[in-house]
Amino acid sequence: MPSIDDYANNVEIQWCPGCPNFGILQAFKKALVELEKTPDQVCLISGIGQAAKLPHYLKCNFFNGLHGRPIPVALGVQTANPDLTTVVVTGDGDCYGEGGNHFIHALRRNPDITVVVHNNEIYALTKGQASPTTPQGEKRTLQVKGVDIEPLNMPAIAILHDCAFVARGFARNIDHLKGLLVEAIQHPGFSYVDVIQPCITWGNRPISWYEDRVRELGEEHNPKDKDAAMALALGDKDEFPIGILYQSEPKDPFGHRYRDAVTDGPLAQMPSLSEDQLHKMLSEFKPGAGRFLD
Amino acid sequence: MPSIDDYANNVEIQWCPGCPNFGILQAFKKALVELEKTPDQVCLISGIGQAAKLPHYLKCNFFNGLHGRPIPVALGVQTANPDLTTVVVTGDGDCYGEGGNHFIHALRRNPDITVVVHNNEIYALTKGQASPTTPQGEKRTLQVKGVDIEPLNMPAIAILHDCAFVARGFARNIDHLKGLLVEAIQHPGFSYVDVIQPCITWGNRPISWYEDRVRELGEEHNPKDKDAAMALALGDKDEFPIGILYQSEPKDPFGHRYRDAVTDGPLAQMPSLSEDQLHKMLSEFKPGAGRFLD
Amino acid sequence: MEDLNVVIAGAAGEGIQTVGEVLAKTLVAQGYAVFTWKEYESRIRGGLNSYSIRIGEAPKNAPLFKADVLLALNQGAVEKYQDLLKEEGVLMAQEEGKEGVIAIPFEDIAKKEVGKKIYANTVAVGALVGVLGVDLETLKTVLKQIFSSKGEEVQEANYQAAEIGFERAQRDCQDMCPWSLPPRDNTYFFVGGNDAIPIAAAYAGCRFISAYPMTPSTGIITFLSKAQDRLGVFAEQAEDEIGAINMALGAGYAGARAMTATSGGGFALMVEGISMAGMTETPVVVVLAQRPGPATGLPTRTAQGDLLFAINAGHGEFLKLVLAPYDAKDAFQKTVRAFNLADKYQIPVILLTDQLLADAHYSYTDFEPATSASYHLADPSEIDHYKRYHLSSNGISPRLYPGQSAHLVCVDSDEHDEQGHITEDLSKTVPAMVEKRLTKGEGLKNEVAPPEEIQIEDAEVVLVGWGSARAAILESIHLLREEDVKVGMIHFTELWPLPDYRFPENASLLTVENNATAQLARLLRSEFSLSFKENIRRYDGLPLTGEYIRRQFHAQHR
Amino acid sequence: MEDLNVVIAGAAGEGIQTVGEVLAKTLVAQGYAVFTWKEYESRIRGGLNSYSIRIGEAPKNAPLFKADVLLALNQGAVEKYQDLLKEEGVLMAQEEGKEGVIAIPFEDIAKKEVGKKIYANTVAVGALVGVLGVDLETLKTVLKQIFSSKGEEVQEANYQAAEIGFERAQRDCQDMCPWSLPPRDNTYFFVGGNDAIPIAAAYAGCRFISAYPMTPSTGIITFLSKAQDRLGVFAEQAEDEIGAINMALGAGYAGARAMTATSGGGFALMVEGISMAGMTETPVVVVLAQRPGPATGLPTRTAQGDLLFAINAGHGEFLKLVLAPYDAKDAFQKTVRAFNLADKYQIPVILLTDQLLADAHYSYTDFEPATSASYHLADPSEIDHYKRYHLSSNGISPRLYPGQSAHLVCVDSDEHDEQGHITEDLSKTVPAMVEKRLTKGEGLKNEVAPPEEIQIEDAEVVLVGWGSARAAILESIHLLREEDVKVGMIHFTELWPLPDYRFPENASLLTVENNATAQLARLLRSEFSLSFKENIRRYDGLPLTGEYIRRQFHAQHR
Ligand SMILES: Cc1ncc(C[n+]2csc(CCOP(=O)(O)OP(=O)(O)O)c2C)c(N)n1
Ligand SMILES: Cc1ncc(C[n+]2csc(CCOP(=O)(O)OP(=O)(O)O)c2C)c(N)n1
Ligand code: SF4
Ligand code: SF4
Ligand SMILES: [Mg+2]
Ligand SMILES: [Mg+2]
Repeated sequence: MPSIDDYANNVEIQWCPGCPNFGILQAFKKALVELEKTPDQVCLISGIGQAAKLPHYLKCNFFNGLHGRPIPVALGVQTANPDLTTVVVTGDGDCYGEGGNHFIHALRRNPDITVVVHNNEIYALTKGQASPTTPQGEKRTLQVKGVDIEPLNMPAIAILHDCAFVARGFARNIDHLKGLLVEAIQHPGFSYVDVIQPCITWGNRPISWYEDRVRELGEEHNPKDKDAAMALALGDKDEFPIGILYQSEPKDPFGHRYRDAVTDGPLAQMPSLSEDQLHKMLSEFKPGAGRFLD
Repeated sequence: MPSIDDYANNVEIQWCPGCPNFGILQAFKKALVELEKTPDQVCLISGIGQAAKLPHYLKCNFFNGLHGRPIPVALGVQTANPDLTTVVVTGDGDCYGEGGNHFIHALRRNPDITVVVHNNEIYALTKGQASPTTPQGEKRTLQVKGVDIEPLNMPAIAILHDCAFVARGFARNIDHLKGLLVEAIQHPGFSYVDVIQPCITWGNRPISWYEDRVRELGEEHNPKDKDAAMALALGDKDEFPIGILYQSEPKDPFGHRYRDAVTDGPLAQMPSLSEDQLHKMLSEFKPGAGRFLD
Repeated sequence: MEDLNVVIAGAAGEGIQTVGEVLAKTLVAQGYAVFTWKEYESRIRGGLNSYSIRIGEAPKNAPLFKADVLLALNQGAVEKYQDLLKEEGVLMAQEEGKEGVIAIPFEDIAKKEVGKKIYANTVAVGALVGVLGVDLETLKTVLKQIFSSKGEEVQEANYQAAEIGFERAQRDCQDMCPWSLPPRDNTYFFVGGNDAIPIAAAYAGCRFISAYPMTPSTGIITFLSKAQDRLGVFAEQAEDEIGAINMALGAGYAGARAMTATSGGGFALMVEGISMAGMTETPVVVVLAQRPGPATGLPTRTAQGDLLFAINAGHGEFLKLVLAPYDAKDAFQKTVRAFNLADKYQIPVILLTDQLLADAHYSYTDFEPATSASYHLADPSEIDHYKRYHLSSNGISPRLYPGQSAHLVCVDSDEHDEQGHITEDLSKTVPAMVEKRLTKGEGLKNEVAPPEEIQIEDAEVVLVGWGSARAAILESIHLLREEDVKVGMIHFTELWPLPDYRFPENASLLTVENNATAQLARLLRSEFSLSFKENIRRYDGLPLTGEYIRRQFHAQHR
Repeated sequence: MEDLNVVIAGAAGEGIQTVGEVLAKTLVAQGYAVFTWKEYESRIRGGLNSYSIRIGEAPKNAPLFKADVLLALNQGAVEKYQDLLKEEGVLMAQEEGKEGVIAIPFEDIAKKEVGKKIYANTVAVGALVGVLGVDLETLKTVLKQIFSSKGEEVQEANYQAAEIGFERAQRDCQDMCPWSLPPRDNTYFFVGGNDAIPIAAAYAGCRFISAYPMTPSTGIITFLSKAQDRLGVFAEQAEDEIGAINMALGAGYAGARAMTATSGGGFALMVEGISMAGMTETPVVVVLAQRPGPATGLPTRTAQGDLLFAINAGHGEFLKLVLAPYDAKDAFQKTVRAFNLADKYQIPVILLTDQLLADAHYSYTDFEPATSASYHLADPSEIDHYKRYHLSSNGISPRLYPGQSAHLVCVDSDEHDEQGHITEDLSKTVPAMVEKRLTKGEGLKNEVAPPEEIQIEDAEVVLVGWGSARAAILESIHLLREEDVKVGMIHFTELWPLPDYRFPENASLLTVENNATAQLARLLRSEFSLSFKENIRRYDGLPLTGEYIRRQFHAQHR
């Protein structure tokens, strides 16, 4: 049975002291312990940004890839080795800006992965530019008169497309967030957790401002109720209901046909085409046999 | 006063005979005539695909750019010359596949352009692969067992983000489509028209199948009613209500601050920085003067 | 016999492709070596396209332009292509035309005599078979294979259509058609470039392909997705090329041999991913099927215009391998080699093909793989403390995949330490990692094949080429030698890193390339101390041929 | 006087940057030529970074590592950086340390004696000014400029903090600090690389920038967006780099001079757009601020690793211009030149900078632009029948913008005819258009500046360099000449197309580059018949210095 310590590594954490990212890291560790996953069963995929550094601080397999591109990498990983618990750790810039196209198309595919977005409404690692979730009017280093365009509402887009699991967490409510991560990882298909993670260095508002506005969803909300979920996602921009917003009806995960027809194990373990198979196939490229595929 | 003939050029049209794209072309010409635009006032921007060839068949300014990238090009054009009527002509692959990220971020900016998507639910020019709007289960040249993932609902995403103008047309209802184009082009801010355009070469269904399912929206639908608009966008996949789905409350168009502060004409006509201005600025890089920007 | 060339021309959608394919298969079934290639416009219906079939006793596998027989499916095709006809060549058309035209109204015949317009194609093939003096029975065998699943009735109608076409042709041929192609005892393999690559990939153990459609590369993923259950390769159409390469890298990291395929513009979008493959040391095979650029260019035409772009693709400095196969069989071998070397050196491998190679079909006496898959994953049980980027002397670190064992596989696109963690240690780790990645190149350089040498011993001029141009250059050497011009050939199919090689010192050199700037010459100048005479280039979107090279050679080097 | 070098080191967020900037400005105000550069980790707080200030009577504008004074803001900084101290150098720290350390508890003093911790930085600058023997009054003038908008109280507190620091330093210095920097009568311009480029762009008539943040390029769009109303450049943060370049191309097509700026990975994403600029003949300026790759690499470090990638960027064959300025002033000139030549030849121009140049600040006696904007749009009234791609003899067609007149401007990323419509005419139009686009290169090649030659007359060895390495190479020549080694320099800042140029024949050549594979050497070998001795390379993420080159020279060439 793994313990929190099994997930510790002695890599120096490069986040600012006091950053809510620490809370997310902690929630991750707790969730993996609760799920009884060992580090080798877990694979974290990230892009580039402060958020995307998280995999370095938690002992497990990881692929820290390009800015904006963790989701397609995760799709490849999950397809190649479905036995892994594949989790994407990403930022609002990484996932909704540079990587926006991959996200909306991942929604269509319903791969069995979990995407956790550290949503700090800013590009933190590059020193404070606006991100796709920065509220209108807020000042950023490149938007000195305030952001003039509207934010993107990815949770609403996800609910609209019947994303298997949509939740919102708060980086400072560690146990609550841990609960969400446990459920998200357990949930089959595409699970998506947008985590409010104030940036205390570049952001304009103290953590307390967020704390005052965060509200845990209770029994009154039924995640199967799409309209209610959508209402929460579209609600007042200065209120942060946290919890599971939406859960779709069960649906086929990405690649299920291949899994049924070919293999449901790691692709690396499949035998390759035999000489026999090859020759049989090639002989069909001879007149008299007919093309094997037509 | 321009006439249809002013928009004719003698370029050979490369679409299949009978393709509904011809209807869209016709509707475009009629709309521009009705709007009393002369060819030099109009600039069409497209990507690559069958749809994206349209600008070649209509006498006007055009930029036929890269697959998936017409929207950012149009943003640049409209910013540099706000006097032009800038219209993007694109396909479902161009706009929702390769170019998906640009579309969702254009929604945030509300530029004063019109985007017309020839939605044939297929990649036609590359010979029949699935597009992001191909319904689940339909067979395509690369999806021989039927498309296994869910379509993207971009009109719903647009409504969700309070897109200024969202409409759906049908390529064979030319006059109705013309009306939509007229309204879309006149409407300030980001106007978006998704046009049902069956592909008679690669598609699986005859035009009549679509004709039977198209229904013109009447007075009963109020485009200011966001919920109703969303319901239409989310409605039965085999029904095609056409007309204006949604119109948002008026809002600031992209670049309005710059227009107010600097110029509202074509950027090419601005005088460049004088030697004087330059020297003044450079002198601020001398000690004793203080940096001019800090 | 001298090789014959049959050109079928017409609009897209008129059936050129079908007619051509059925005829080609019939000829192969008759025992001949057939090479087909096509040139077509970027549209779905209309325009003017052609499908050329070269017929010989032994495989030449090189395109010809001049036609012995031209079948023009419409009047526009007559006008555009009739200049291709040799003096003694035969024009076949639907409508009565000039003197010496064999006029067979395929559509009319199909409608009136067979019952449906769709049989017009078979009437046409029948007529071609008649004109060429091929056995009608052979055509019927091929038709049977193709239509057996469509039921008795369709099959019979096709037989009938073929017969009518055959007879009409024989009747009208009189003494215009001197050809006779009696059955021969050969059974050639008849394989397309875009068939060879996916089959080879599956044979090499490829388990994952993600790609975004782009001519002329689309055939590769199409083949694999149709054959998914049989070949077991997971095939996914990506939302864009960036997604495609990143999915492939994810799969590669997770232990599956993975690939993607694209053309110029799509490849351009992938170069950041290729750089990441270099940094993370993740194997991946990228097929770059070239077409003329820049930008969208000529989507359905051929070119060798991306050589230097491919070699220099990606920011930063890292090892990659660039292979440019010359035909379908070579593409098979190089594809297997690509996967093996990608795996061994943990690098991106670029397979440079082009529209010619992608769309052409080649004949071969045999089609034996020269190599099979060799795997280079490490054995986790032999490792105590696993470090993904262990600094070994040859630069290659043991590669495991996540979930393979209890060892954790940590991979980073930032500069990293041996464990795969971000490093800022500029004094030691950073230069060591840079050197590690480049050191692998020393091993790779020794594995790269030297160029092929043909008749260079006595050559006064050596034509230096690469990739798909080989057969045309070979043919030009044959033609020039017949004119007593002493030419030889040096041909590269492994282009980066370049092998150690000594060019002949007494011959003058020029490159022959399907591009405008003679990129191979530029490349070779940077690696060897060479100078080139005026190079032969072709940049109109059409493939090089022996005859084109011969003519250019004389025009430039008299 | 000999140049002095002051290094301020500590964690990100500790105020190194502020202390360094205030000190640098004070020194410039005092009349000295100052060069600053920084090296820092890719994180927002913590880690160990440094800011170096080179002080001299005349501008050298080259980085030094060895420090006369090291101000270490924490104990880690002492450990990491103390090796940089010269033997007679002075270490300043917060805590009492070893013998010979000037210990000034800045934070304590700020808190206790000034009232707030935030004044610690000013205490530190005061101390540095004291150690260096600079006038306290000069510092006060600078502080006044900086804090005048913050109100009397803050200003006074800063004066007080500066005084305390100054006095403490003077008291503790005793005879450890031999320096005295009395006021001089110079008023140098003090400009950063990432300041010069945006100002030059605005001066050159740039009206549009779209970019996606990426270190070390972000400063350019940040500058322009802050100065939007004053400089009138429309600045937009794009959703990604593909959007950025396509927006810029749209603006360029519509007549606005337009640019974008990025670094390696972002540039990789832009290469398809660069190819489109080539095909559509749309002018655009792309700043590629290099950092070490591949992939994410070392985001905040410096390198010259993308030269060949930049030159070969984009699929297909088309003309581009690659300029690599060597310092802020040269960046100013080259930026103006980039816009003018992009406009004249209707091509993409790549401005290759790097983190050193982007982040460094340089001193200049004068800062006069050598060129101003020259515009090349055609006059619509002089044209009857407008053809965007008119086939002219020099390859340049008249460029209008849409809406400028009744002439329609039709532009296509497919291969096109003179009107801008898609063409499939392979026999004439296609080769003519390919040639047209390449022909422009002949004119451009004649405009490209030859490399700069320094002391090559008697040189036995010539160091060949490019871009930002110039000052370091110059300094190394000085150092080597002092040792009687006869070295000279040939320096390229215009790298593609390469100008006609004759290298000296009797000297041996080697390149000096901030990369691992000596890319300039490879480039020059492909264009000139040259061979190189073992090149000097640096690839640890730090900039070249004169001393580094000198040492490497001796190690490699004894
Ligand atoms: C292709 C590319 N473009 C830009 C960058 C620079 N970059 C690094 S992190 C980042 C923004 C990160 O924002 P976000 O994902 O929100 O992460 P945060 O730092 O806020 O946690 C950017 C733009 C990059 N590394 N690669
Ligand atoms: C970067 C890039 N990738 C792929 C292509 C190939 N391509 C051309 S058109 C097209 C699909 C077009 O689909 P759509 O936009 O729906 O247009 P349609 O042909 O259906 O009208 C593709 C994938 C390309 N030209 N460029
Ligand atoms: S910059 Fe912001 S997001 Fe990044 S570590 Fe610091 S507080 Fe956290
Ligand atoms: S392929 Fe389809 S979309 Fe394209 S022109 Fe033909 S019918 Fe129209
Ligand atoms: Mg963020
Ligand atoms: Mg389509």
